[in-house]
Amino acid sequence: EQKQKVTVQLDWIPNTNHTGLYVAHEKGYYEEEHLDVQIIQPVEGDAGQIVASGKADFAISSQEAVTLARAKDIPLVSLATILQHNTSAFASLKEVNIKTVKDFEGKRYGGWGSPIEKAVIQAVMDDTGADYEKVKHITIGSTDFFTTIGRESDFQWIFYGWDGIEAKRRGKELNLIMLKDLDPVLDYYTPVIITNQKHIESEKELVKKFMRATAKGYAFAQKHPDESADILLKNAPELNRDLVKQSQNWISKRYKDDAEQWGIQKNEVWKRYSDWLFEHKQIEKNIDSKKAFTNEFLPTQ
Amino acid sequence: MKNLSTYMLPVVVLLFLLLLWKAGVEISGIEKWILPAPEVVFQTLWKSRNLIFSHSIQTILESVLGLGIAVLLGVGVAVLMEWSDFLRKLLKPFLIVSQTLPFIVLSPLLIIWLGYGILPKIVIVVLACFFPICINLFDGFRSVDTGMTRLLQSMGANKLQIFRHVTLPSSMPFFFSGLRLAGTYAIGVAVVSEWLGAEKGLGILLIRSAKSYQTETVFAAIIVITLLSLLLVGVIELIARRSIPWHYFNKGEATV
Amino acid sequence: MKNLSTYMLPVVVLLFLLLLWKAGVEISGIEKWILPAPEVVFQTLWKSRNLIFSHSIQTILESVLGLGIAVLLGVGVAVLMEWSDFLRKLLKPFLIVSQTLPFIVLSPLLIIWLGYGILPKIVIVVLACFFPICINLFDGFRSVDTGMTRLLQSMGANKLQIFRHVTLPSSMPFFFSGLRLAGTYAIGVAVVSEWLGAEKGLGILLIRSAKSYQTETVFAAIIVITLLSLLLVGVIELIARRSIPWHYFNKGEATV
Amino acid sequence: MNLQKRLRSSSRLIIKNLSKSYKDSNLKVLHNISLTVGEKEVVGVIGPSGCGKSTLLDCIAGLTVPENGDILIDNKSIVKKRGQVAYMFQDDVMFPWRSVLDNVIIPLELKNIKKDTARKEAKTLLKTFGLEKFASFYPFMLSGGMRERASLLRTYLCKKDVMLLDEPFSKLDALTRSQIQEWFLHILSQQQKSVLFVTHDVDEAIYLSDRIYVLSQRPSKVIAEVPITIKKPRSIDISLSKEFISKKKQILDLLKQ
Amino acid sequence: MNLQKRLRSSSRLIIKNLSKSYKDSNLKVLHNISLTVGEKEVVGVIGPSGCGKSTLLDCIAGLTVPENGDILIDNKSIVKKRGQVAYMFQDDVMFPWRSVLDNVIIPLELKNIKKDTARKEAKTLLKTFGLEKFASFYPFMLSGGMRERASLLRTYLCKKDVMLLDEPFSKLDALTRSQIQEWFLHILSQQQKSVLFVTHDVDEAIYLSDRIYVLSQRPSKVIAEVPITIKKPRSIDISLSKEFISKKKQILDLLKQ
Ligand SMILES: Nc1ncnc2c1ncn2[C@@H]1O[C@H](COP(=O)(O)OP(=O)(O)OP(=O)(O)O)[C@@H](O)[C@H]1O
Ligand SMILES: Nc1ncnc2c1ncn2[C@@H]1O[C@H](COP(=O)(O)OP(=O)(O)OP(=O)(O)O)[C@@H](O)[C@H]1O
Ligand SMILES: [Mg+2]
Ligand SMILES: [Mg+2]
Repeated sequence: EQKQKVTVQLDWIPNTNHTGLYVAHEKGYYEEEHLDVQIIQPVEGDAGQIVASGKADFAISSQEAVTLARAKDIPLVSLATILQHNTSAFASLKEVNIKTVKDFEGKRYGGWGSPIEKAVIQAVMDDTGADYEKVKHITIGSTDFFTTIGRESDFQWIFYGWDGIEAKRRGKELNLIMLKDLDPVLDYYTPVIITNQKHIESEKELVKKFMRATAKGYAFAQKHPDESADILLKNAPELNRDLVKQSQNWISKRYKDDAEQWGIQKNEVWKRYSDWLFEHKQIEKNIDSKKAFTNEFLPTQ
Repeated sequence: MKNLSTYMLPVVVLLFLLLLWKAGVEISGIEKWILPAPEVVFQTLWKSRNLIFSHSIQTILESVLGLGIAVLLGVGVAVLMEWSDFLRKLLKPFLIVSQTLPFIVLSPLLIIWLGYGILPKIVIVVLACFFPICINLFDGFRSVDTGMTRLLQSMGANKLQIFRHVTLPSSMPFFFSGLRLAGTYAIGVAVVSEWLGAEKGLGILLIRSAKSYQTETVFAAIIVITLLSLLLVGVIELIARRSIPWHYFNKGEATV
Repeated sequence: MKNLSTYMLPVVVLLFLLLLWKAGVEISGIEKWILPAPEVVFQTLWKSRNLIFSHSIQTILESVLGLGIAVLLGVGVAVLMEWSDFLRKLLKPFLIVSQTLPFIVLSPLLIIWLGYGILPKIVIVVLACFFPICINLFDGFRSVDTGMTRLLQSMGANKLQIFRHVTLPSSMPFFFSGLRLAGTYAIGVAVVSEWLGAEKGLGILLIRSAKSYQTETVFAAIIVITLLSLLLVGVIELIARRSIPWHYFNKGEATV
Repeated sequence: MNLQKRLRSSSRLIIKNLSKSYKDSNLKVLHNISLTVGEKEVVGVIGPSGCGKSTLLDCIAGLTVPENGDILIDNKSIVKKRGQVAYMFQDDVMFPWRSVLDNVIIPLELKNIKKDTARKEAKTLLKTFGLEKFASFYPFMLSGGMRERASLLRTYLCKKDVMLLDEPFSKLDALTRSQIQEWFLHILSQQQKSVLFVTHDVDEAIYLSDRIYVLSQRPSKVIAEVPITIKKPRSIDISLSKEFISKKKQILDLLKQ
Repeated sequence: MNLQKRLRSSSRLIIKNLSKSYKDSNLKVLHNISLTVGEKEVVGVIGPSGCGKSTLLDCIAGLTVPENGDILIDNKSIVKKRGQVAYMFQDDVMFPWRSVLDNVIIPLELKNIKKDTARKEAKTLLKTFGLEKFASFYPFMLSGGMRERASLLRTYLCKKDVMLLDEPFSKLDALTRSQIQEWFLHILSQQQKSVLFVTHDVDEAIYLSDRIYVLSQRPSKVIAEVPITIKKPRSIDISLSKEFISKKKQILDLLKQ
């Protein structure tokens, strides 16, 4: 039988979060499932509408995005979390010595200016009785971490797996406060693989095949960081080889991490976060967390 | 009468546009989170008018300031290029380079040099707007009727006088078509420039609502952007007609 | 001779630019991942020439195709607007709207309608490039010398003949200044348009190297973009001089 | 009188109580102008500067619209109709992007005649007009008189039975002028043309015309219609003849009114 | 002869073996032209169309550069120097964005005279030129003759001792023309002006000039210098006088060569 065309839209430039996809592509796992997968890179964020509308079959997104989308009745469903735990962190240069959330006071925070990020910082500071009002917000938009850290801003919210590693590479010493350690609610899933409601209802076979191959890809990436890094680089030769290699080494361990299976998602995580967003007025109506994700399509081993 | 229709019709057209939009939404049955119906958008527009207004102020400020400076810069550069052939050859490549630099990618540099304030936005607006003005005006200088020039030369007028009395006035039509272009771009560019990093502005509103899937707000913002641009261009049109009436004469009754 | 210098000097200028850049880097001691030294950039340019080349092809394709269509569309619309006053008033707002829509935010719509292929990129290039051509050409139509029109009218020429023999040729200078603008934008716009979602193209190269902190590649790409744009504009310049020599006459020796 | 009757009967161009005023300068220019031009007839128009001669020709050529009055060619009204007559403007219009030759052949091109054929035809005439050396020149390289000759030639190439000429020889020296005029009269003797021409040179008017209309100051009326009965062909020396001098005096006096 | 000597000695404008050819049409136009204009002298230039009269004036006005030869005013060379003379072009140049009045006062503005003062001065002259009604008109609303008068007036307002006029009266009817010429001669009788003017109207040349230079075909040389000794002021009727007619005949014959 002839192969089925499938498009996957990334959430950013190709990076080590996506390695599994490229491995599955390169190693022919998709082929085995008779899938002809095309991986697309946008720049301006993940446009969930494109997946929801079915123009793209799958996409890389985040629990945050899916929750916001569903709150707006956009039928997105998360099929798997690529990383078990939130690898993002508040990072600052060592010399500024921000060790705890309390130290945020009187410092400048450089963010991308989304309301949620403010809510999060406020929340974590309130928890520790710190005064959020003492933090100065700066929106750094599309500019990157290193341009601004220590210049216009003292601490920023980064993905350790990329920016953190780059800092290491440059021998910049960072203080890191991992979000997952601050509050269980902040240990949400990011990034996740999503599709739209219709697919999981009417295209079960396709989704199953795709996830089977993808899971295989991530399994491989988990075992062979170096080789899979090469595969990623082969598909995105523009990337910084050194950075990718190191990033992959760090991240491979974290795909599955402490879970019994890669990609598996817990309802509590989804519920906790959406409730939190609702309480903090980040979404107008709360969502039914059970509908927002499914483990149904993860391969049964 | 003529003027009335001239300034009314666009409105009619816009209404027609909305109808088209509404029809499109109804017929295609497209999901509201991709293309919301106009009435929804206008409700949003009304509901969040204060929010949108406060953002608009910022963007308007950026674009108007930028456009103002762009006019000065554009005219200035054009004059320099007209003044000396050497300067012309020297500047031309710079001009083109200035238009081809993808500033979003260069944001780090811009930020480091200009910080996060309104400055980098204005710089970007200026960069985008001065170019059409400059190029058009310069081409205007180049197509001046030699008769008038020779006349003033025969009277022993100096370069400056010739420029003031012949070159400048006769290239005004070119200048204004450049300005019209610039005016059309100003707002849009200001919006994009805010993506470099800002707290206020329609660009921020756009991105934020897009990211949180508030499509109706996105479209509300776009409508505002469009209206502002139309307004700006309208004003420029008026200025043009005031400042070079002779260009709009129906010469003789040739075209009867 | 004159021509030689005309086409040599830009090169000289660019070299001078590079020197400036080098000096800047040396003096300011700016970090290399913000502004790398030129030689580093050129090494990268050479090292990854194949990669850059393959990306360039895509972008060139997009921009040249886009520009081509833009010319047709621009001229077409301008002619329509000249043809009937009603159409003019009808179309003008559309034109301006077309320029103010921030397509990056509308990417979902564009992609849903036009897919991920080359199509949406070309559409964006066309949108950006047809406008200056159209506006300038139209303004050109408006500044036609009435003498020639009256002459042909007196000979009983029909609208089409007058258009062909008077309006069109005498508005060529306007057309070419519009085309020059469009040519300057084409490449840059194509680059940005690729950010909507693509696999190939200088835009992709730019963003990937930027986000993975390979500033030297970023600048290598920018240099390529700039050179391509300069090339494109140069070609347009040549075409202009070929097609309207009379516009470049030094009329009489007036300007001696 | 009976002469005029005869002319009237066979008139090709008839203008009846033509009136015209310009809106944007609210200026009454023409007031009840009536005149006729017969077949094979050359009619001169003389009048003070700014009285409305060019306006009159514009009306006939359909370039501006008279308030009232009628214009007939072969008894068909041609008000607002264009392309019925060949019209040489007062200030010659040249296409800067066309060589002299290509400027001259415009009327032929408009008739969709092939460029080469048109060029061939025009070339021979350029010689008569002393422009053959300048065929490939661009207009800005021409002298005033050359441009004038070129546009006269162009007007001739419109090949219309009715020709309107606005000061067609004003920039030509005596010699060139008489050469062109000779050619012109030769043409007229061969072809069924009717010519209405404006001039300020009374001698010229008398020398060329069968009749001369003298117009008054603005708003201009026809103050006199002067038939010139000197038999043709006329030599240039007639300017010393009794009849000539008397006519000249008559016209000059009319102008002085 | 001694008359000419007298003039030479007090010559204000002297042109010595002037030669000129245009590159882009590689055309030799002027060949060793030498002529002089004395103080309070009016000198006419007559020559076949296209021989180089306008070019000659362009050279004097510094608008084009002669290959060789020299141009002196009060014995100072003015080659390439501009603004030494008042120059009225053959085809009148008008600024479309200026009213007639403002077109006329350009030379005054260039002298940084206040607009109002300039306007006041010009207004009175507009009357003499029959343009007062049209002061506020834009050029495209003017008739050919009106434009010509306007540019003559503008040239006068340059207030230079040396005036170059290229067919200054060609578009004027006999009456208007004689009015303007009267004013012109009046001016000359009062002011120390030297005038070099081009015309194709031999009568006019004889009527106005103290001397007339006749130029040959291109490349043009001076083929004759004809002194007009008819005493001034001259009435228009002199055109019937013996001397006038003989001079006219002489010049026409010269042109025929
Ligand atoms: N700018 C120019 N470039 C090339 N050739 C020119 C230019 N101007 C004039 N000529 C040529 O020089 C010759 C003289 O031109 P000019 O205008 O001086 O003649 P003229 O004596 O004024 O004739 P007319 O009495 O018809 O005005 C003409 O043959 C013309 O073709
Ligand atoms: N387009 C116009 N708009 C307004 N007024 C005009 C226009 N054209 C001509 N006029 C006026 O109409 C009158 C007649 O102009 P016209 O050109 O017919 O005169 P004319 O008889 O040709 O004079 P001349 O012999 O000087 O050419 C003039 O007073 C002029 O001011
Ligand atoms: Mg006239
Ligand atoms: Mg001349």
